[in-house]
Formats: sequence, C-alpha cells, structure tokens
Amino acid sequence: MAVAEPILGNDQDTGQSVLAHRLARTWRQPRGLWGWFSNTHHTDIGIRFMVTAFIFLLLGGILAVLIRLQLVRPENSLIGPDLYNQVFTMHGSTMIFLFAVPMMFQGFGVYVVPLMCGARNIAFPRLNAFSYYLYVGGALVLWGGFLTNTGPDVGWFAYVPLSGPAYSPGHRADIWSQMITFTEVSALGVAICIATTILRYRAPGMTLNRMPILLWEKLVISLAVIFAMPAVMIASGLLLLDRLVGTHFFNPAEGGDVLLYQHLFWFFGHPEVYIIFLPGAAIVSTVVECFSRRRIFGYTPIVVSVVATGFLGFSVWVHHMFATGLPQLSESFFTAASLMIVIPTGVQFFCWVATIWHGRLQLRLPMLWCFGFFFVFLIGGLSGVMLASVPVDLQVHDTYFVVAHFHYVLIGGALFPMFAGIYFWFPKMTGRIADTTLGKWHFWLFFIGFNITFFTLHFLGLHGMPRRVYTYGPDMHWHGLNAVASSGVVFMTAGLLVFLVNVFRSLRTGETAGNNPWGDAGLEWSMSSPPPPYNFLHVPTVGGRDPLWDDPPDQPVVVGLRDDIRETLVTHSLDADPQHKDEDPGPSIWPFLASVAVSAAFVGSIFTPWAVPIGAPLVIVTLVGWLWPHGPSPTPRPAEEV
Amino acid sequence: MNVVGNSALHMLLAQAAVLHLDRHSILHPAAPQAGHIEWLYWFIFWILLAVFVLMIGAFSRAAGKTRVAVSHPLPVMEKDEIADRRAGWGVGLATGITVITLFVVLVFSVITGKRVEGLTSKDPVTIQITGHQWWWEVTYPNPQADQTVTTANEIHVPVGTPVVVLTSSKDVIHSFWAPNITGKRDLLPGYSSAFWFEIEKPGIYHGQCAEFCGLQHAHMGFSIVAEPVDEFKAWEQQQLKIAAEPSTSEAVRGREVFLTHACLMCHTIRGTDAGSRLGPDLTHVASRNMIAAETLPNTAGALAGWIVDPQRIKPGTAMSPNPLAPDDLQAVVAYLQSLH
Amino acid sequence: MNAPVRRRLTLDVSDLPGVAFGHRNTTWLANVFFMVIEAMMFALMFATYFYLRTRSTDWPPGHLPPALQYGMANAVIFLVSVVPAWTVRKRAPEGDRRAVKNGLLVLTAFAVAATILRIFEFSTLNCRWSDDAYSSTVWVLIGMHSGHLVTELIETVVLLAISFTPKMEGTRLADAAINSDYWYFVVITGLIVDGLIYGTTRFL
Amino acid sequence: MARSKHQTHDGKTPTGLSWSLIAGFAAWAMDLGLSYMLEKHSCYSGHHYILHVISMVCFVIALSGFGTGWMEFQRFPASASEEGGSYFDRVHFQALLGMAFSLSFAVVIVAGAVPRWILGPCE
Repeated sequence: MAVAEPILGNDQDTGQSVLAHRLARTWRQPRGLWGWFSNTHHTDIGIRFMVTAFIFLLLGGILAVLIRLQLVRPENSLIGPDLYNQVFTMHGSTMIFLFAVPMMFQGFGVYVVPLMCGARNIAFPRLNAFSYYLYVGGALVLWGGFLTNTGPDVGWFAYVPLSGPAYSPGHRADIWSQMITFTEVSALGVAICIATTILRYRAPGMTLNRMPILLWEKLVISLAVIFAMPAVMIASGLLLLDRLVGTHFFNPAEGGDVLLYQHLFWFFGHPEVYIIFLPGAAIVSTVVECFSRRRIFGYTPIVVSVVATGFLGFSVWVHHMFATGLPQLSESFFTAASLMIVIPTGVQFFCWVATIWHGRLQLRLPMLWCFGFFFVFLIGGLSGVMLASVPVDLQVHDTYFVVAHFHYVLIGGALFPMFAGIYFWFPKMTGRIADTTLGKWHFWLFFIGFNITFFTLHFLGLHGMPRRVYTYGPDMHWHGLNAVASSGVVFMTAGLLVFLVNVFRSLRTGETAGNNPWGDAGLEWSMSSPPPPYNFLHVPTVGGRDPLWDDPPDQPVVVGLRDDIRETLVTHSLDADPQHKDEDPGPSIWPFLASVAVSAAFVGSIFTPWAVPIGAPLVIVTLVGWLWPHGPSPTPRPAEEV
Repeated sequence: MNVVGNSALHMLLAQAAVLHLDRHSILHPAAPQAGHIEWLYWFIFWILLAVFVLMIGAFSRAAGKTRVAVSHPLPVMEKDEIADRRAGWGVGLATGITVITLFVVLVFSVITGKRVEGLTSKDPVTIQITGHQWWWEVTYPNPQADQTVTTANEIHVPVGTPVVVLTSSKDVIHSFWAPNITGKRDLLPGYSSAFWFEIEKPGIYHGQCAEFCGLQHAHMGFSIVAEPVDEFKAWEQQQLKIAAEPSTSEAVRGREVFLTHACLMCHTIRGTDAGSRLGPDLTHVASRNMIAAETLPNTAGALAGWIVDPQRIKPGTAMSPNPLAPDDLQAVVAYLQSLH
Repeated sequence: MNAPVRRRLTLDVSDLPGVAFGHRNTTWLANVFFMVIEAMMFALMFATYFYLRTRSTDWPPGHLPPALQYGMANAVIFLVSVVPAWTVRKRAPEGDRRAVKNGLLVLTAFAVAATILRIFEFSTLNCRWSDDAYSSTVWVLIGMHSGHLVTELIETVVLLAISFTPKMEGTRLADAAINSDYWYFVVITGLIVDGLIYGTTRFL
Repeated sequence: MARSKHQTHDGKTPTGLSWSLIAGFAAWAMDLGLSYMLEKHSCYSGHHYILHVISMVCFVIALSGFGTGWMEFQRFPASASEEGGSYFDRVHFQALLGMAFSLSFAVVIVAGAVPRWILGPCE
C-alpha cells in the first residue's frame, strides 16, 4: 500500500526515514545536462530566476557605471551619443525587465510561496519552467543585440514616434519590443502559477485570514501582473506592427496617435512600480516580524493596504503624462489618486514601527537591510508626493530630480529588501548562514555610496539638468554635483563586490543553518535546509497566522497522499479545506523545447514575417508534446464529481 | 541616520549651487508662473521634511528602546493586549494625520495649478514654437504673412507682457522647458497646445528640450531674451526686414557661395533665392547669440567650424559637412556675420 | 479526530478524489487567468479603437464599412457552436466519453468552418491594414481574434485526438470541459469584435 | 484535525459580502472613468454640475459597501480570535476587509472631488 502511514511514536524514526526515502525517489529531479533542462521543481527554478536576475543586476550596474563616468565632467568624450543612448536604454530595460521583476516577483515568489503554503511543488511546474527559459531567451535577445551594436536606443519607454519606423530605422527598437513580449509572457506565466498556488495549494487550516502577509502580497502582485502586463504587450505589439508591417497606430499623418502609446505604456508602467515594490514590502513584513520577536502588528491594516495599493496603482498612470497638456482638471484627478496611494504605504510603515516599538529588536543582517529600506524608501516616497502635484511635476519631470526619486523608490523598494531577503533565506536556500561582518561592510558601503550618488541628483534636477543627455556644457555648472554623484558609485561597487565575496565564502565555510536559524514562524522553516525535493515529509496543517510560533508540537499533519506518484493536495481557495488531490506532472524537457521554439519564432519575426507561419507549427508541436498525457496512470482513477 | 545634518546639507548645497545656476534653475523664478511653483515646492518640502524627521525619529526610538544584542533567536513575545491597543491608537493617529496632510497638499497643489494656468490676456504676444530634431523653430505669427517674424532657438519677449506659446512638432516629441519661467510642455506631433507666461525681470534665460528626442537631445537648447517693450519692438522691426545687402566684397562672394552650395537646400535667407524651411531661418542669424541650438557661441571661428564639420560637433545633426575651400568658407562666414 | 497517546494527530485525505470538475479544478483556475489576460488585451484594443475614433472626424475614414456576409455567417456559426461546447461541458463530468468524443468532433467541425470563413472575411473588410490607423485597428482586432480561434481549434483537435485513445479519462475529461469554457470566451469576444467592426462603423 | 468542514455554517451565507468587497473599488473606478470621460462634455454642454453628481453618487455607492460589510460583520461574529480557522472567522475577516476597502475608496473619491470644487471642467 502506497499510502503513507500515520507515524507511530515508537517507530517514528524508521517510519520517517522510510517515507523520506520513498518521497525522495518519487520527487527526484533528473540529473545531467538533459535533466537540468527538464527540472521543474520550484526551489531549483526559483534559485535560477534569482541567480540569472542577479547577473543582470551586475550587467545593468556596469552600464550605470558607464553612465556616471560619461557624465563626470562636461563635454566628456568617453562614449558618444549613439552608444550613450543604447547604454541608458539598456540600463533601464535591464534593470526593470531583466532584474527587478524577475528577481523580486518571480525569483522570491517561485522559491518561497510554495514553501510558505505548505505545498510539495508550485502549481503548473512546467509552465513555471517554461517562463524561466522564456525570460532567459528575452534577456539573450536584448543583450545579444546590444553586444552586436543593435541595442535599443530609444529609452526603456520607447516613446513613439521616436521609436517608430520613420525615426528608428534598423532593428534596435524591434529588439526592445520583442524583449518586452518575452519577459511579459514569462511574468504572466509565473503570475498564474503563483496565484494558483496561493489559492489552491495552501495547507489545510491556512484560511484567508491566516495567510501570511507575504502570500497576500504575492497574490495581489500576481493579479496586478495579470491586469497590467497585457497593456505593455499591446503597446509594444502595436509598435512592432507599425515598424514591421506598416500599420499606422502611432502615425499622426494617417490617423494614428502618439499619446495612445503613452496611455497604454503607463497603464502598465505605473502598476509595474508596485509590482516591483510590493514584493519588497512583503519581505520587509516577514523580516520585521521575525526579528522583532513578536507577531506583526496590524495584520488586517497591512492586508487592506496591500490590496488597496494594488488597485490604486492602476489609477495613477497619467501622472507620467502631466506635461503633455491634458486638461488641468483631468490631471488633478490623477494628482488626487497619486497622493492617496501614499496612505496605504504610510499605514504599512506605521505598522512596522509599531511592531518594532513593542517588540524585542534583534538587529541581524536582514533587519539591518530593512532599516536601510526604511530610510531610503521613505525619502523616495516623500519626493513622490512632490511629483504627484501637477505644478511641481511640470518643473521636475524628466529631470535628474525624477531620476533621484525613482532610484530611491526602486533601489529602496527592491534592492534593499532584496538583500534583506537574500540574507534571510540564504540559510534555507544553501544550508549555511551568510557571514555577518562581511554583510555589514556590504551594507554600509552600499548605503553610503547610494546616498552620495542619488541624493546629489535631487539638486541637479532642481538646477535644471534634464534626463537622458549624453553630455552638458561647462557653462551649465553641473559638473561639481555630477562629480560628487559619480564618486558614490565607487562605494556601491565595493559593496557589491563584498557581497559576492560573502556569498562565495559562506557557501563553502558559512555556519551551518539547521532548519530554522532565525526562529521564524513561516512553514518554509519547518524542513531541513536546503529543502528536500518533496519539500514536506508530511503536508502540514496550520492553526494560526504564524504556524511555527502558534502551532502546538502535535499539530496534525496530512496523511493519505500517495508516495509513489507525485500527488499534491488541493484545498479550498478561501477556507483551505482539503478538496481533492492533483498529480504534479513531473520533470519534462518539453517546456525548454517549447521556449526555444517560441524564442526562435519571436526573434525570427523581427527579420521576416515568415517566421510566424514557419515557427507556429514548431511551437504547436512542442506544446502538444508538453501537454500530451504520458504513460498510463498507476491506477485508474475514477472521475468523480467532488 | 543623521536627520538634522541631512536637511542642513540640503540647505547648504541649495544655497551654494543657486549662486551659479540661476540662469537655468527651478529655484530662481523670473516669472510669476515659476514663482508660484517654487512657493509650492518649498511648502511641500517643509511638510515632507517634518514627516521625514518624525518617521526617522520613530524608527530610531523604537530600535533604540527595544534592541537586544543576542544572536540566537529569542523566544517569541506573548500577545500583549495593552501594547496592541496603544499601537493601534498610534497607527490610527498617524494615519489620520497622513490623510489630513495629503489633503492639504492636494488643495494647495490644485490652487497653485489654477494660478499658474490662470494668466490670460486679450492682447498677448503670440509665439509659435515648433520642435525639430534638434532645434527650435520660432515664429511670431501675424495674419499678414509679411509681418510674421521667423527665427530659431532665440526667443525674444517683452518684459511685463503676457505671452502665449503655441506648440507643435515636426518630427518626434520634444518638450519646451525654461525652468526660470514656467513648467515644461511637450510638443507632440499631431497635437497643438498653448500655455502662457509673463516675465518680470529682464534677462537671458536658458531653456532645454526635456523629452528624449534622439541622438542630440543633449544639444537642443534655446534662450529666452526678456527685454523692455521698446527694445522688443525694435528687435521685431529689425527681424521683419529682408536680409541686409552685403556691403563688403567678401560678403558678396559669401552670398554667392551660399547660393551655389548645399546651404540653400535647407536654409532660408529672405531677400535671396534661399527659401527652404528644413533648417533654421538665417535671415538675421548674426543677431543671435548662439548657433546650433545653443551649442556654440555665434563667433566667426565657431561658425566656420560648424559649417565645415557639424557632424563632429553634433553627431547626427541633419546638417551635412561642407568641405569648402578656405577662402570660400571665410566668405560665407563673413556674409552670415553681416546678417544682423 | 481522536488522538491516542503515542499517535500523532493526522488529517487523512486518502479518500479524496483525484480529479475535480468545474471551478475546483486548478486548470480551470489557470484557464480563468488566461481568459482574464486575453480579455484585458481585447479590452485595451477596444479602447484603442474608440480612442482613435475620437481622433478622426469621419468613421470609417474614407472607407466603406466592412461587408457583412462572411462576418455575419461566422457570427451564426459561433452562436450555434455553443451547443456542442455545452454538451461536452455537461457530459465530461459524467464520464460519458462517447458524448465527449462526438461533442469534440462537432466542435472541431464548427471551428474549422469558422476559420475558413474568417479567411474570406479578411478579403471583404474594404480596407488594408496599411491604409490608415482605422484599418490597422480593424485588422489587428480581427487578427487577434483569429489567433484565439486557431489556438482553440488546435486545442480542440488535440483533445479530439486524445478522445480516440484510452487516455481520455479523469483529468483529460476535466480538460475537455475547460476547453468548452475557452470556446465560450472565443464566441463572446468574437461577437463583440463583430459588433465593433460591423456595428460601430455603420451606426456610430 | 479539528476542522475540515464548515462546522459552524448554520446555513448562513454572507450575501452582502461580495458587494462590500467590490463596492469601494467599483465606485472609485466608476468615478475616475466617468469623470475623465465626461469632463469635456460637461464643459461644452455647460452642465458643470455633472462632475459633482458623479463624485457624490460614487461616494454613496462606496458607503453602501461599508454598510453591507458592517451588516455581515455583525451577522458573523468571530468565534474566539480574529485568526480563528472556522468559516465564521473567515467571513468575519472578509467583512472587515470589505468595510476597510469601502471606507478607503470613499476617502479616495473625496480626494478626487476636491479639484472639482477648485477648478471648473473647462480648465
């Protein structure tokens, strides 16, 4: 009989190890090169997302260093306008599409969410793996283009008509548009996986009002992705059609409209900011709770804030378009919405203060990064209040003031929490704790360097330096401030190097972690570090919001899941009652092949429309291979109405 | 997290920087429009500074008060009803204050917006600005075609008179921005829009394209010359004249060179055969302070360098290199410098 | 559940079924998310259509409205095809493999007919995509819908192929039912696109 | 395992719950969408009051969500703590969310109404 027996007290150790052995055999991922491409386990894919995204953070960072070097003195001839435009476009596109979303949403989400839910794997693991390969495909296209002097040079927003066929001949803007399609499909795929995991794979007992805040945030982000990303796919898709087959969506001479593009782009673009920031807030809530040694204060207000932020994020896009000359009253509606979105973020800040205030603070590394986040994001959020105001925005829009603002928001809201998250889950992912001394060096170098660079940019903006200029004249008197700003880069680079040293050293010689080195409450800390391929020996049940803190030692576990096939438990979306059992489809090479076929079709379509009719059958073949039922089920399962 | 030091630094840097940068600065308004915005900026700034100090204070206090220096995980604190209730009051109060503050900012922002846009007049100076990659075409439209002034990159306005700017673009999106005067306005192909300003202090104010518009976005400056009404009228009358007849033999030869080379393919000099509108109108080019959209001073050397190899100075510009013989070049420069 | 002294409390799920139909199925949920994504894309294209409408004085600008015959024939096919889709959706949970197979067969026939008619429809739009922004929008709208139609056709054919094998059981039956939901989506968006292309060009 | 069924269901269904969860969002989306679309019409037609009517109606809709949320909140008292695992606890929590959403979006609608009192639709 394949059903796991309930564990008896006397035989506990033998029972456990037999079960562990069987589960390990059933859930094993294939080895070797072929196996690497067939792997569909969420912990592996999640780490791949993170590592790949981190590589692109470093590449994007190198571009940032180039930008700061070029601007360090007036009329610098280090890089000319053509390369400079490619560099800043690549910097923005890489950081947003290849780093921030894949790291903060996909990476952390794919790794942590199923563990926090108490699931054996993510829902639709093959779609999840497919999304990863597609993301890599998009990244290779973009960087391949850049390294062959075909990097996009029209800004990460690619406004028409500059990016249209008349003013950007060649394939540079095509590469940008297609990269968008790659990364958006990838984000959408992961959003479906994560939302389904959260709604259906939660451990029994983890009702809606007991879901950890991180799961709430990931759910809201997934839905925001599902509603926002189609807008940018439409925008970049129509742009591509204008460029490749001669449609006229954005051509004013033929009834097209240039503002239409901006509406579509920013209808995605602003929710995108929250898609990047909310995962950071989720990490902060988790870390603050753990290192304050008390349950987070204001669970309900935080949940309300997160959901409200997700909604309101869709109503503020016009504040990127204040300078286009829309009617004043219309713009004021968006001023109102942009100011109101401060409230939910404020509420989250107040709840974090209250949690620390009434807790017992342990200033370990992840918490240190959270304090960095508080300081940096606070400044970014406050300067955002200025940008919400139409008159002030009309002055500082498209200046270095805005550059300063959104680096405070995005580095503050994503990079600082990212490091908090990496140091926090590093023990779970690797089994070892990262070194604290090096971590502190990393923090202070990065924090100081960051503030030197980006606080200075506020003044440059106030004194009229526009964005995206490759050089400036000595008579503008911007060189002093620019030199100061560029000097901070040295510290930030040093900080990142210390981090890399820390990771590689701690991987080999770090203190071993055990199951739960921080004494945290999440279910992800209940298994060994790193987690076994089946995650949980027994699918747990949950009796409170902080499972490992609230649950008694004899908290029931789920039994009756088969251990000879990859059986998972599906529960009710709201009440998390067990509903039925599902079978994980297991490892497969097809998602990788499908992503190769899709990538080939996408890239080919830049050069010839024939790529679509030629590529489509390949895509269909791979998708059928992916979805075709393989092998008979071990036992015929009756089709029952549940 | 040195709050006081930070704000002091802000003030200090702002003070130090303003001394040099007042020709192109948000914080040195020369028109009531920019003045209202500057007032609003500082109004919001002081509110935000207070919020910043309070928040950082709260975080520091919370951290200082409860920090314990042990590395092993401490036991989790029991639920504390009293602490939770106090925290509830604190969070509620802070949220309430936030909401009120934001409404105050909202009201003042909208009122300021109304003031900035509130200027109208029955008898304004009308200026049509058309964006090109990468220069500004400036016309002062008049129902009588021969009374229309056309120039480029240098905008003359009378002090103390309302000015309405009509915007359009010939190619991509540009954004017209003179920080000392008022907020920016995008020039969108397919759209035209209007905004108003009125300059109080005579002077030359700098402006620049603020919307990324391609290779030479960095070299798309302009200047606004605000002068007393009579000087403006005199300038306007001068601009309405057709090009001056060259008075020296070198200038006469220069005109001939101009009209027999590529120059006339793109430029207009009223009173000659050159009538193309692709590039800036050069009828009174010598009256302008700068050339190539505020890239070079209007001197003989700069003009010569620009004519021979504009692609070296402004890579990507629509003007092609003109490998003229040295004496031809000298003659053209002399001619252009005679066009006052 | 009672707990003997040395025995750990457990929640036994061995009796739970291995497949669920309707809204409890996880694939059903994913399908809903897919439909939301695509509905969002259609909604944005509709918004684009009306936005461009406000930028033009006459509509369609300098074209005859698209000719009706093929579009209307397709609308009728869409409406009738709901019947086999509904049959599959109803019979699949009952495990009626024969009815599911026949339903999928009829559905495939309708999908093929609709696809063929769609090819003719393109030739009677009275405009070419590269004429102006209006024509581009009409072509992209109807092209986008054709993409969904073909995707759905392929999905139905694959399910039909599976239904000739013994693998058409359990989860696959649930998939066949979900396929019907997706067909409804294709029908609804198709009718809206028709209303837009044939209706608003005549009556707006 | 103590709970696997809706053991305290008592046949009660939270009929007003869905409304309280979506009312605030729907009202605010309606307010923004309609106001944005009708602003020009309001200016040309001279019916300047249209924008005020929209914001007031939407404000009332948002408050109705608060009302139904409050009713469900009362009908479904939480058993022991706000994080209990029963059906009642979950509905209780959702009703609380519904009330909070409705109230939050009512505030946003008021914020959107402020500029209408300062600026006319033609500005």
